[in-house]
Amino acid sequence: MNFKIHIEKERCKGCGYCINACLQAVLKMSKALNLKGNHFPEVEKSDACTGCRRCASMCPDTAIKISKVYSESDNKTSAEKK
Amino acid sequence: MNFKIHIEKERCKGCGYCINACLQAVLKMSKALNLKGNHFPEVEKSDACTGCRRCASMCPDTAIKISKVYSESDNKTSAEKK
Amino acid sequence: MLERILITGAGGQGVILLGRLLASSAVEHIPHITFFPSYGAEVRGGTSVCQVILSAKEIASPLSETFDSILVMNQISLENVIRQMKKNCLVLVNSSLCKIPPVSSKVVSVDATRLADNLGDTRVANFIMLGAYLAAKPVVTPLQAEKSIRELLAGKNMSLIELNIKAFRTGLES
Amino acid sequence: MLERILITGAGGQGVILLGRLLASSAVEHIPHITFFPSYGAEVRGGTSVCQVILSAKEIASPLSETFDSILVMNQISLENVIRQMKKNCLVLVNSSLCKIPPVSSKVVSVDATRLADNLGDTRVANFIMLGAYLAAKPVVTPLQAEKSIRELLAGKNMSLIELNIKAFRTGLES
Amino acid sequence: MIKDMIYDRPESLTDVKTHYCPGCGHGIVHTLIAETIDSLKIRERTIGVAPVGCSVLAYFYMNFDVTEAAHGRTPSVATGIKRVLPDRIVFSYQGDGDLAAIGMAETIHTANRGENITVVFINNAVYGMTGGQMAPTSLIGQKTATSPRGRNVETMGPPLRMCELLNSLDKPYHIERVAIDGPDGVRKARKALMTAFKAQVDGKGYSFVEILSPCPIYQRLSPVDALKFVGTQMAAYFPVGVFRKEGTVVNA
Amino acid sequence: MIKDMIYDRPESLTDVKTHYCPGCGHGIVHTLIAETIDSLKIRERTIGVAPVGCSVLAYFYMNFDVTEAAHGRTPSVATGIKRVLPDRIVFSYQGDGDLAAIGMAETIHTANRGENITVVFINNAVYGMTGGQMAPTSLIGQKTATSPRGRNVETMGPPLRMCELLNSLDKPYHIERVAIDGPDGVRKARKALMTAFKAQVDGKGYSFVEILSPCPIYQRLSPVDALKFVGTQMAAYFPVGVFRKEGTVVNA
Amino acid sequence: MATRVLMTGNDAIGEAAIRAGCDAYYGYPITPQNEITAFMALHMPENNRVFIQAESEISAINMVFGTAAAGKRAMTSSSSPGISLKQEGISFLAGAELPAVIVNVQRGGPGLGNIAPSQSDYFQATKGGGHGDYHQIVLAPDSVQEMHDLTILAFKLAGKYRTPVMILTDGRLGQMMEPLILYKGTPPPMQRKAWAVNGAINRKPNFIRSLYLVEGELETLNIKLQKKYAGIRQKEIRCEKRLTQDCEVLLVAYGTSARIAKGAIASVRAAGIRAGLLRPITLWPFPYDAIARIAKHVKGVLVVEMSSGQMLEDVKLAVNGHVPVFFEGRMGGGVPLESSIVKKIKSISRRKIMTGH
Amino acid sequence: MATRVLMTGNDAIGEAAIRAGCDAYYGYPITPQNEITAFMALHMPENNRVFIQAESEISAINMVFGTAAAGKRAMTSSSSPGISLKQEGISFLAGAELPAVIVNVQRGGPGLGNIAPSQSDYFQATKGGGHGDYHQIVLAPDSVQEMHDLTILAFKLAGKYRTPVMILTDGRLGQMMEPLILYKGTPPPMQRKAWAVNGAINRKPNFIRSLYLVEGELETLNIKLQKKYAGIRQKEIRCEKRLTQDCEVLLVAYGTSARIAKGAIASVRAAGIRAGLLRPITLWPFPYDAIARIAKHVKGVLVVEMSSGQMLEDVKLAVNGHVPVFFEGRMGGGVPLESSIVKKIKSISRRKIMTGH
Ligand SMILES: Cc1ncc(C[n+]2csc(CCOP(=O)(O)OP(=O)(O)O)c2C)c(N)n1
Ligand SMILES: Cc1ncc(C[n+]2csc(CCOP(=O)(O)OP(=O)(O)O)c2C)c(N)n1
Ligand code: SF4
Ligand code: SF4
Ligand code: SF4
Ligand code: SF4
Ligand code: SF4
Ligand code: SF4
Ligand SMILES: [Mg+2]
Ligand SMILES: [Mg+2]
Repeated sequence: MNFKIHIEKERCKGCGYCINACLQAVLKMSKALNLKGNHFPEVEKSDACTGCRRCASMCPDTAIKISKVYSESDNKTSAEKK
Repeated sequence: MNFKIHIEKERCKGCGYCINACLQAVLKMSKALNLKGNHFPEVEKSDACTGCRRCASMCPDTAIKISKVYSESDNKTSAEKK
Repeated sequence: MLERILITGAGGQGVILLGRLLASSAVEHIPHITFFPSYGAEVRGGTSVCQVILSAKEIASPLSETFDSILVMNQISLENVIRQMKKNCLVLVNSSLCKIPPVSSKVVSVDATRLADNLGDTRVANFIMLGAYLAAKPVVTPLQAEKSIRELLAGKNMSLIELNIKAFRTGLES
Repeated sequence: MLERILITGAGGQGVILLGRLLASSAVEHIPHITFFPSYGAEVRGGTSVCQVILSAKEIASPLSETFDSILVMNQISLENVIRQMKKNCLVLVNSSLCKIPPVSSKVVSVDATRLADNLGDTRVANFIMLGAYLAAKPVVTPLQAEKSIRELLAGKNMSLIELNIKAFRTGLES
Repeated sequence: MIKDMIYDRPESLTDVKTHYCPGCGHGIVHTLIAETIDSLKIRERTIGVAPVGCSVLAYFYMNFDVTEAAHGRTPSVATGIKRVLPDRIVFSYQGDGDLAAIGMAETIHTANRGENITVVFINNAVYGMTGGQMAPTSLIGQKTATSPRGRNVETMGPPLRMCELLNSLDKPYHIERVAIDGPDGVRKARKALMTAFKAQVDGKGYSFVEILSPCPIYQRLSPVDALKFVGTQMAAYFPVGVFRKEGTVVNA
Repeated sequence: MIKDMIYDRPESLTDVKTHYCPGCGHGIVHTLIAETIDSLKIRERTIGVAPVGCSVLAYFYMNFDVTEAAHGRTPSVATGIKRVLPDRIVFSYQGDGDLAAIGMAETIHTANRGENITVVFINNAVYGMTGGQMAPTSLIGQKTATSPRGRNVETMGPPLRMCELLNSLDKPYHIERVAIDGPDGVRKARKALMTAFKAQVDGKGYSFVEILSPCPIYQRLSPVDALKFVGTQMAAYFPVGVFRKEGTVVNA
Repeated sequence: MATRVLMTGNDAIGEAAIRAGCDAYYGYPITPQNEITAFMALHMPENNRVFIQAESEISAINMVFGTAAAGKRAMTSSSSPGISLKQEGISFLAGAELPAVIVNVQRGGPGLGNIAPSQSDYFQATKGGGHGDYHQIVLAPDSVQEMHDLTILAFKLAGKYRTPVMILTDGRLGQMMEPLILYKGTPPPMQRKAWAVNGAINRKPNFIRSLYLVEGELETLNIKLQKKYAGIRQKEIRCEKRLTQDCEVLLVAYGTSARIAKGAIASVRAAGIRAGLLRPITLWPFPYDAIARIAKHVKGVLVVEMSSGQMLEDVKLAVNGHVPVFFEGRMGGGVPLESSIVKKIKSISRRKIMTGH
Repeated sequence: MATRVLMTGNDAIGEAAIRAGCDAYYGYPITPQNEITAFMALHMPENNRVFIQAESEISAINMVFGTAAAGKRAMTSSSSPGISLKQEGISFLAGAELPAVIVNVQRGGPGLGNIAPSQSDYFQATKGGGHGDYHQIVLAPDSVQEMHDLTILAFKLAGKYRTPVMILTDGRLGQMMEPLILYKGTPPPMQRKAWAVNGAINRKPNFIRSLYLVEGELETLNIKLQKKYAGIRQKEIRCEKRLTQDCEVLLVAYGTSARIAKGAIASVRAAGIRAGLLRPITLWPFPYDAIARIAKHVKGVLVVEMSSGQMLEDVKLAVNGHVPVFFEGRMGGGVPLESSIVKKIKSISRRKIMTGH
């Protein structure tokens, strides 16, 4: 089991709240700019992510979505969704 | 020593507050009407008046003035005024 | 027909009610009616005035400067309107509380407050005046007036309504 | 004379300051001057635009539809104004952040942001652009411009003022 | 025989007869204010601001400078005077409709700025001037022209307690509620006004005196019964006492 | 491989990009409101009232019915909707200028009537939309366009604490202050909004949630520093907590 | 005769509002319109409608905005100073294209003024006391019957055009009683308004606004509004013409002034002077053309108003210099005297007709 | 050349107010006039004057009332919706005869509208957005220099006539910078105003009011006000005439529109078309006579406005049917284009002159 952080980079305004919120240092700010000229977060340590949602909950621009990823073997169902 | 209640009857609107306020029943409502058609207080028991000013302090229409009256023999001066 | 009526008295004497009543009695039979109360700054005590105009033709202003009838309930009011008492004007005065004015109008004096007192309540003097007025100028029938009294007082207790009717009849016959 | 200048760039690139500075440098010598900033809803990020008009004759509107000079500080702004780049228009582009536009105007490219970076602060690119512009069109003398820079920045610390003057001179000589 | 006046009309009242109804609390409070101003010897530097309400004509009765204000804006007008004439004594005199309905924002912001003015608030639980409509302070169940079935808490909310509301602000220096339901209440009211005006004279800041007051006409009672209404029913809902003393919240 | 979305855009938000500055608290709160509405399954019967302030365009971002209101009059507009559509869920969304300055009277009277609506109050201690002027809630010493030397208590009064002010009224059912200074604050804010909207759904009456919120631009800080400002300086003056719970005053 | 009842003008408005299906009334006391608020306090709850005594006129007009935005019928009433306070709200209603009925029972101004009848808010009502290029429909009754009927009409027009409609009357018409026949129709049931904010069930969310920041958008709204106004001008102008066929002196007056003017006309006609009256019933849209047509064949036009001469400007615009326009007015609560009007009519009738100027 | 400084129009107003001796400024933020409030926040305290950011526009105008009643100079500023909220206050100032300066930096309406420049509050400003028969003097600058100079004038006129004076401008003039020469005069020291409420020392108490309940009193006040207004009409009308001596097409425009009109005139003159401009500087009192005189010898009059045609009515009243009046306007924040004006001028110049109608 694993978590995937989806960053819609064109929504991002580069405030850095997500990075600031993550206790696992999963995210870091990009060097690159998006079309609006903002830096945006990139996933640096994917494995460290605990799926705690702190990053996403702070995003003023709903640029972050999070999914849980199971290998087929994981015996979980999608009913577990929040 | 004695107190005199001056009632300017044309100011009076007949509310009865003064009569109601007097603990000594000095005042009673007139039978007569003033020009505006109101009954007004009349001094009934002048001697009972203690000069407490309760009547006057309640008058919404400043129709009541009170004075202290000394006989010449009373050794008081007017400096005692409130 | 054109009947312009001024009604005046002290606050509390039921002047406005009297005017309204007269106006409503006319609703079914007289084409044009206006009623105008004095209102405003002088609500706090003082005199009370209203005007009723009954007319076959359209009424321009609800406020007239000349009157066909003037009903007066107390002395102060009388003094205020004495100048309006012209020759062709019928004046009804509540003689219990007014001196008879020295005017060229026809003056009818009604001992309204005393008669009302006799009926048990000085406050019904207004309907005594109404009766007396309709006796002198039958602009509406007594039946219409009584119907209006009942309607206007609907909801009040029966004995009060009857007292008022009685007052009205007393006036009518006075 | 009539010189209508459009200045545009990203918010934060000092476009408004650049325009104000140009306008103030002209105050003593050019009879008619207007400066108009873009304002309003779009203050939150996005591009920044202003217009300066210098004229011997009275200026009707502070907003022109045709320009004698256009100064562009970044690529997005360039795309917004590319249609205004007509034949007789002088265009100065900050080539550090813009592609050279394929237009009929005379285009001067200034490597402003890079030059500013070399001076130690990319934010002074605007004054490099000003220098370059005055080199191409000496509507006011360098002395007047420098005086205005000192006045406008009065109160700021000395080294900052000097840095800006240096940037201006760099542009002038570029 | 010597006569000494021991109770006389204060100098700060003109001798114009008021237009108030018999037993109206405005008359009592006018006298109290005038007495306070006389004792503080500030008549020549006092400026009153009269509200829109039954007391709109207060300038006829008060023997010092008075200006009218638009309905509810009295505190703003007072602010506009006090700020440019800081050595004058400025008070606003307001009814419950003026102060607690339309003028709520001005009341709170003026108190919150701590303007060095005095607000005298006549709470008679009804709109007098316009003919007896419900006031923000009308009691629960009270019948008025606009609450003909009695004030209903569900649709109209409960009566607003202004002293309590203002007491949650930092800046007011003095907040007090009194009831002129009889001579004792009147005495306390006089004292409260003295404290309030004195505070202003001493530059201490905002003072507020709420006076529960009879309006026999629209409380629909005889004058003497209106006094009782003020002292019992009103005072039961609006407890009298000092809420703020020398800038500190006190238990009422 | 199976993917489960565990954090997604709520249905009650449109996918329009906002005009807010980087790090603006409005964006965070919009999401929280949308999540609350989604969980309560009331999207189809919710009506929002947007203020005049940076969030004036909220109707572009919210995926349910929204109306504009004149500056400060949001609670009156909400009242006008709720009274004729009592089974709809109506909330007003307001900034500090809108709610606590020009709209003070409407705020207090709506709360006092106990309208069954929810008020979401974004306190960012400044006027965002008009370019960073002093708000009623600007902190002491805070520099703004209209307090260039810092907010001076003597002339401008202290910051207004709205929860405390409203808590002196009888009718409100729920009053709470939260601060979105980090994920924990956001969680509490979500919970507070849920309590407030739930109260309305259950017909309990007026609920009020104040949210201390970053405005990096006019708090003159970087976004992350603005969060700190909210969590430390603002929260120090505006204590977070529940002030009114199920209609009863509680200690914050 | 159909059954008539005797009512004050203010009550007649309240009764009409209820019969027109007014869902909610929001008001704040002010003389001389207090009877409306009291009437609604008594009768709206009886009819399961909403009544709120708001904390101010501003709050009241914004409650109206809310109810109108929700697709329901709303009304507020006030008098001059209170109406001034509603100007921002009225501009917002116009901008957001919401239907609403606003009653102004005018009193003497400016400032606190007095509580006597007046017509000095004509400019405010017809030209827009609020900001921006908007209009409200303005209806001016001259009898208690019309106080009633025009209130019914006000709700109809407000709904039809999604616009605020003002009933502009005065303290005299509000306080006087006359017999009237009550409206017997039933209000059309409220259909689910497609534009209202009442819950986005099975449709995309609606939003109501007057803010249009994108360049050109607000101009587009304004062009749309102006088109609507043009349509109203075409269809909704109402006026009463009395004896205008043959008149040599044309009076123009509305409301209470028109009543007095009618008296004056009757009296001069008796003396053989051919005076006529055009009484605008809609003050906006104003009957410019009707006046212009009659003005062609008269010696002069006399405007009678309880103001310093406000409608006068509109009459001059209508007459456009063809004949002289005269004025008889009273201010500050004064009501023109029939005798003064008669005098003016007589003097105008003595003029020689001139063509051109 | 006297020393010129470069300033925005908004700042130029603030600077002028301070130089005119403004004792107190009360404002509430609103775009596009925020620079004034910010300027005053910074500079009033420096000069020991009063600055308060009020809790609302209503509070601000009533603070102005207080300061004016105290005999001191007061100013407030706002933009369209905020000015609507001040209408009751302005009517009170007029009724109580108090001097005050009110700045309206207009934006697009109605409702919340937008923040682009507009002239759609002309009616509100000139006809009385508030209730009652009153007027305020309305000054309309068309340059940053005039924003400054007319503010100085506003304080003078307000004091002279004890009347509110409005500066009616727009977002464009407020935001733009131009060089200007600052006013160098010193404000006349405030004499102890005999009518002010500032403490009854050695005199009878003063009171300030606009309530006149006794019958006839309010009418008397109104007659007094109308006399004052007549005096102002006689003495204070100001306008700029440009190339009107020989013009065949007369443009009438004020403020920002006048600037564009000037450009258009220059351009058509170059093409040999004789256009001229009359620019009202006082919108109330309005230069009816000046326009009427010029209109006599032109082919047509063209009114240019940033509204649906508000001043247009005053121009028509002035022209009184002598020649046709045309209109070129933009609404909702749009600004007329020089090219459209030029087109209209050309088409008017091709008309044949007709006498009479
Ligand atoms: C803007 C405005 N709204 C309403 C009114 C009408 N009005 C006059 S006094 C008043 C309220 C009076 O009540 P209150 O303030 O309690 O004073 P009271 O008469 O009871 O002393 C109202 C609503 C007004 N004059 N102006
Ligand atoms: C009547 C009126 N007055 C003033 C304004 C200008 N205005 C727009 S938003 C605003 C205040 C914004 O501050 P706030 O309510 O705190 O919201 P924020 O932008 O901070 O979210 C003001 C004063 C207006 N639009 N209308
Ligand atoms: S879900 Fe939690 S752990 Fe994962 S990136 Fe976001 S904040 Fe970090
Ligand atoms: S919180 Fe959102 S907007 Fe801010 S940096 Fe992260 S993804 Fe971007
Ligand atoms: S002074 Fe006291 S005792 Fe004397 S009459 Fe008055 S109340 Fe009674
Ligand atoms: S208190 Fe005054 S007004 Fe009342 S009855 Fe006594 S004297 Fe008369
Ligand atoms: S109505 Fe009430 S408040 Fe007004 S004067 Fe009469 S008693 Fe006093
Ligand atoms: S100014 Fe402040 S409140 Fe407004 S959008 Fe920007 S950050 Fe948000
Ligand atoms: Mg009261
Ligand atoms: Mg804010």
